[in-house]
Amino acid sequence: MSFPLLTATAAVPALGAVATAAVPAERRAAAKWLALAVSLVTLVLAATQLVRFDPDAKGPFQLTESHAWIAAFGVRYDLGVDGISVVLIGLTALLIPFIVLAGWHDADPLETHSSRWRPTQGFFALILMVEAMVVIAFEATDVFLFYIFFEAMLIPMYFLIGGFGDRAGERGEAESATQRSYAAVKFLLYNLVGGLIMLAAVIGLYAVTADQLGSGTFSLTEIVQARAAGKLDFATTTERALFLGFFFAFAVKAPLWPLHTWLPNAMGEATAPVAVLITAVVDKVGTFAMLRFCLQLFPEASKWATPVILVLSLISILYGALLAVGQRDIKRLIAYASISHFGFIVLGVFAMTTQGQSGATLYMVNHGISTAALMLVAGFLISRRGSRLIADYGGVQKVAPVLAGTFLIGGLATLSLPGLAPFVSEFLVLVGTFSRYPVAGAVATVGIVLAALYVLVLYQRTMTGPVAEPVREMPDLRARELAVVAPLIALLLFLGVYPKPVTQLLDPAVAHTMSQVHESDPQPAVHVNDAHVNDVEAAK
Amino acid sequence: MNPVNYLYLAALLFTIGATGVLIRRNAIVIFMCVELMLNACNLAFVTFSRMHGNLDGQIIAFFTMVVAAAEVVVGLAIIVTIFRSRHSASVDDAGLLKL
Amino acid sequence: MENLIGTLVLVPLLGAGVLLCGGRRLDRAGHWIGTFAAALSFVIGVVLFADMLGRSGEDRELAATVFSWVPVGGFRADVGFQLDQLSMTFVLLITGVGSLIHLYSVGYMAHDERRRRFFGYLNLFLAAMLLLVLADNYLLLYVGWEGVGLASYLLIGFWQHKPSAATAAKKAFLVNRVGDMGLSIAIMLMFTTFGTFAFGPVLENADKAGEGRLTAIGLLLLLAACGKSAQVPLQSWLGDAMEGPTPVSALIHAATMVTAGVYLITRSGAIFDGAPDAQTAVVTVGAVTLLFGAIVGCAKDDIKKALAGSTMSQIGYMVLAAGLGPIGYPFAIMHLVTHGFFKAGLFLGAGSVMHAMNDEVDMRRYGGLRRYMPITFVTFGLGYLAIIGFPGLSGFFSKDKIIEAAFAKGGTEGWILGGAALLGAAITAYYMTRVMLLTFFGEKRWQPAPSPEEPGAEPAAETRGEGRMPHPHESPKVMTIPMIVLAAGSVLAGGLFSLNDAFLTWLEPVTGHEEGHSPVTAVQVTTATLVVLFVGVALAWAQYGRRPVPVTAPPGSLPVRIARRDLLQDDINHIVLVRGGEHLTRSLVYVDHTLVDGVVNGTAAAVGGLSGRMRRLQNGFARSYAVSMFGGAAVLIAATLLMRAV
Amino acid sequence: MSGLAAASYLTSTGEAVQFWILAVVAVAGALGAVLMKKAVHSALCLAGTMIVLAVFYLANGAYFLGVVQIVVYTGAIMMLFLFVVMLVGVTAADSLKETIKGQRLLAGLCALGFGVLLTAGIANAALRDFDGLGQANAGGNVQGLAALLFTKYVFAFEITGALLITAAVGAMVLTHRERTGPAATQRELAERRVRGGKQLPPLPAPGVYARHNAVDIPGLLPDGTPSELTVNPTLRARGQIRDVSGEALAELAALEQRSEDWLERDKRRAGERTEEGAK
Repeated sequence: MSFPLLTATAAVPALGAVATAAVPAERRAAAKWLALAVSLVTLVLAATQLVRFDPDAKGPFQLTESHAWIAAFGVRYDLGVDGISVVLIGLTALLIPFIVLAGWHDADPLETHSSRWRPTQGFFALILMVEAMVVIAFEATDVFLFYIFFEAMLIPMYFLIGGFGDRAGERGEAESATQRSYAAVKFLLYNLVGGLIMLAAVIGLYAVTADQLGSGTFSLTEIVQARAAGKLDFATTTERALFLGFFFAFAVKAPLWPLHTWLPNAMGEATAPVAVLITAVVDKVGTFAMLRFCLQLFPEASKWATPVILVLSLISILYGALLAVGQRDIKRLIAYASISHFGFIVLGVFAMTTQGQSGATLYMVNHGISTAALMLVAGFLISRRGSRLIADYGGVQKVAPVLAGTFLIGGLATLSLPGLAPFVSEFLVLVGTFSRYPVAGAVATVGIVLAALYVLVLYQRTMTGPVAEPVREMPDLRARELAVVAPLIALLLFLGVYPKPVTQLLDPAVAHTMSQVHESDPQPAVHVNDAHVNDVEAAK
Repeated sequence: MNPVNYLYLAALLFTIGATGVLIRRNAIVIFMCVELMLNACNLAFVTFSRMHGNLDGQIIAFFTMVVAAAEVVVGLAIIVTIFRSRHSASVDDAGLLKL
Repeated sequence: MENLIGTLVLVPLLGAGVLLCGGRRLDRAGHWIGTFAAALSFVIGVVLFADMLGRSGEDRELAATVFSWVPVGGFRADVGFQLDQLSMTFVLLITGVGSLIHLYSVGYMAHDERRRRFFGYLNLFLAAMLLLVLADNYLLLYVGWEGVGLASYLLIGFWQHKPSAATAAKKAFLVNRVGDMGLSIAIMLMFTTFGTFAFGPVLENADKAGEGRLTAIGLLLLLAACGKSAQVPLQSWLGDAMEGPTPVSALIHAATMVTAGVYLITRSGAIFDGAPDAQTAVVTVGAVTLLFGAIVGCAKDDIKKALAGSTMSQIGYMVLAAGLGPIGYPFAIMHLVTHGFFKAGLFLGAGSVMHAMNDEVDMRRYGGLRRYMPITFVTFGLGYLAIIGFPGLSGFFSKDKIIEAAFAKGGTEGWILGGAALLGAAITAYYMTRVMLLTFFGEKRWQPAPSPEEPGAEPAAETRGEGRMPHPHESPKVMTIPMIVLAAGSVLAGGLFSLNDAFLTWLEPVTGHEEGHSPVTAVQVTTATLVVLFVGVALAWAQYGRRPVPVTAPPGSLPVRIARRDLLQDDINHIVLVRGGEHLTRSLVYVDHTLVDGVVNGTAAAVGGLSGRMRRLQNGFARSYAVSMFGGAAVLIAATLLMRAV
Repeated sequence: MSGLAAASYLTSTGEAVQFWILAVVAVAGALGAVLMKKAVHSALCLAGTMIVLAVFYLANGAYFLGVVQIVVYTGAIMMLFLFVVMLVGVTAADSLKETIKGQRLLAGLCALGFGVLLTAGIANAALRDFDGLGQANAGGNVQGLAALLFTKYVFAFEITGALLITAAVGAMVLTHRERTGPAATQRELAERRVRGGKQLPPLPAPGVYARHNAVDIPGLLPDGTPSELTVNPTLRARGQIRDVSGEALAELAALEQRSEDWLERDKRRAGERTEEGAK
């Protein structure tokens, strides 16, 4: 058999994590470099996936690997990628090196710590572990396999949130520690509850398949084929129940209003890189899973639930944005902004149009990059001042112009300014939604005004105006930090101008999903038979 | 008479023994009640072996006795030790299970 | 030639990139790089113009699809350019005026240590604006649309250390965003209606779509135009935008960006023609704004704010014209161009005055400057004559045509619009004369230089002396030359354009043109215009020319005070939007914290309490555990028996 | 009782009689074991029950088990119990008063339910046909057992052996007290006693004069009150002390009286008194 690329992509960071954790206590620097190297190797592997992935190939999944695992329950070790997952794997592998680099000093021991202090190694090992789990969750085409890693992710995340916070500023170390643990526990509980409900649904799925196919299976492809062949046929209520079970878990992870309250705490208390890890990498699994599992396993139920979900996502969009405006804490503000963006993603997924879904997937990528840029710069800012309160800053632009500039660009990306990547995806989502649900589309558009509001308010209060006393001596971005931010910004610009490489990977997968839910784009009211579109095709 | 009565008797004895375990506080007495329960089981086994016309039931009863012997030895040793340390054989005093 | 179109946008974009990423080592040469980029694009524009003139009227349009931008399913957005007469006009205006203002800024910003970045932003603006007018589909236009918004945000807030500037910038961007929302929804609607949003197919097939959809699209486009062109009700940002450096006000908030709305409406003419209601809305907005702006202009003592008000009202004229349909399009554009010249000239003049007066902006503290700065006086004066529509100067031709067209709309509507336009002309004459008199005539009313924290004071003041009496001096060549050129433009442009309707024939292939049958003859209109013009001037003279002007503004009657407060626009916004918004967000934050979160924490607490009670069962007595064991055994037996039974 | 093997098997009348009598005894013994206040008594009751069970084994054709029951259980294990009881103290008569709230009630309920269910279970198991141990015991019960034990159950047998060893060792380990440090020398002990203010000389012997010398009679102090020290603590604990101080004093008084009379001491003394009074 050929080289198991998918397994390797997940295994490398996993082993790397173990190796990093094993580095002796006093050789911290070595651990950091090791982690960085591992993440880069993973990036190379992910890139190889992207290269070897053939958009036009037949069949839903490529680079598949399949081994029997728990024969008794028909659980298989099935891996495979479609356009969507391969792109998201690419995103994950891309972001981790930056996260590692950005978190270079976040886990350094304080003067008070002994030289035996190990958490530095732990920090990087945990990050790599999360990467491994996320990657395999993206690759798994076996529901049970996916579920396991979907849940297992929580463990390293729990320790990352609860164990490592910003260097305490005004609030004493003890106080921030309690805050951290509260956030971590909240994160864990929310996601565990979601996960358990999903587990019930997973078992239910197995029961149904076992009942109707004779031998129960968790394999996505098998189930989909069986449904297509008419061998498998859910009762309406059963399908809806199972769908809700799955969707709940993903909605918690995504997070969708009103299951969102864990995110601000988690992102607020965790260090900036970990916050990026949460919102840009881990949460993507939720929205991705909606697209892959909810829609493909339960098309009818998805359509049934669409109206409610659309309303919820609209609420998320506006609610998140409004709360972002009301925040006093930079990181919490970004967190609420993310909630609003996740609203857009879910909206696009359930708009059931090509534009909506590829927009949503593209949105996952772009939101990952833009939030990473904004959040990491914010992290650098906070690390300089030791406070997360917006009110503690002002006039930074005067003393640290580069920092301010990058921060502004990150912010502009967040408010999806045309020319930067998020605009494309956001507009696609809006168009996709609008073409099927005009009202929803129009309401969602209000979100872009609110986005402008919270971003600009944040920028104005922190960066402009007279220089606040505490920031007078603030240094500008250092080389390492610039090395983190610059590539991200370059990527934002590139994908904003030329997103085609990504979209052409996505399109077939999205088309496949659409065919799964038996949906097709609504036709325009006026049939345009113009030369323009044709010569565009000629040009392509 | 039908030998099944032996079984009823066994059940009765077992229940009595169990009740004893529950209501007595003296560890030794509790132990005796346990023995009583074991014996009740043995009676049942023996009766069963008669019922099925083979000796396996008796063998089991035999093993039960052996195990009971071992158990008693260890158990009494424990009681003695506890008594030494806290001058009481009441199980309620050994409240180490308390939170 | 097609490839040149791309470079037209690319050159300033590269300039911006170089300047912004270049770092401090470019500080010395930065401004020249920027100016060069602008000039280069102007040259390219001229080349293309020459090439275009070389071809006959119909096949003058050039199209170039550079690459496919966002291809998703049926959704195709391309980066493609389309250069027709309309775009060409804008290209020349933008690059021409742009280059001049770059040149001017070299002098004006000479003392600012962040001059390099300033020029970077200016180039960025040029690129975005060119993209806006060259795009061949609405989505790309939207990119340029927001691009200019960004540039204007950056430039208004260029002196970010001034909270007022930062706030003004934010306000401008937000208000524009509201308009952009309209534009994006319009694009979506186009997509659902036509399956594409490229100009060609959409406009050709506009008539196929029902009037309802067209009206919707039209109104949304109008919203966008209102945002960008500071039309009522989204006008409030323009006044504050004057916080930016004066060249910015000249280029962005007078000559080019604010006219983008007019471009949008003219470009989408086909849609509006199919939607009379939308057109009515457009003309209404135009008429209201032209009066609104004019009134505000009368009340302001801040020279730039006064000019801003006038800009508003002039754009009102254009929108009004554009709303009239094919009758008005050419004149809208024509007025746009002439206005570009004279208003830019006026702003540069104002800048030059401020430059000379230690950045004093209060006209009541000027006076008698004509002797000290003759060139500024002359150029400004020419601009003044042009804007009030003095016969023979450009404003006269363009505005006159618009008023005619307004009457030509016919019916009561025509009378109302025409009347409004005439009234506007009168007020224009009044407030411009006021500005002129206060600034250049009368006796000196100079004051020591203002302290920097006074709004409108620019940081250059810090670099120059504090509290000294200003000693007005003529600005350096690099600043006066652009003023002279623009003055020349504002004098001649109108005449050239109307020479046997050159402009009309030039634009006709794009916008189309039809002669409206006006109830009044052109001659009557002209005479009426001249009459109201002189009335306005006379009033102003009577009020400010003859008797001395108090240095501190008199309290004034209620209407005056209202007008000073921009007709309460901000107060209304504040009460309705800001306050409401704040309350909304605050209450939502509360809700999120107590309700949504509270439910969860409540459940957690309940579970905790329950387990606390359950804990009591664990009394630590082996015997009570034994009881439960025994009970369990009993239950098991019961269960087995039951299973056997059934 | 063996021999005939058939469906719906009935025992001989003799066995029936024996059963009904002994069953009562067994139950009584069991109840006694549970309810007796003193551990010793419960132990004895239990022993009784076990002997009855042994008889039942024999009756059921489990001759070997019957014997083992008597020898091992009643003989060894119960004796072990008795030892421990003695060790812990016979006197420890724990009150049957319940301390845990509701324990009695719950226990009663559970026991009742359990018993009823169990009986019901046996009842509806419908155990009609007994094929007795005829063939099984044909070659002799012990041989039969041995055959099984050393073939089919040999491993279990071995393992139980191991179990027993382990148990024995475990018991030793548990009860064995490791001596830490050297044993106290004579002198140290003496010093400790002095410091502890204990009784230094040997304890006084029990008994009163030559009249009583039984160990359970405390010696009397000069004032005639009995001295606890003279009686050994076990007896004291058991309360088996015969206090004779009262009658002893009475007898003493009587004796002196008699001797006085015999010497007629008081008259003469009275006479002397009068004479002195006359002078």
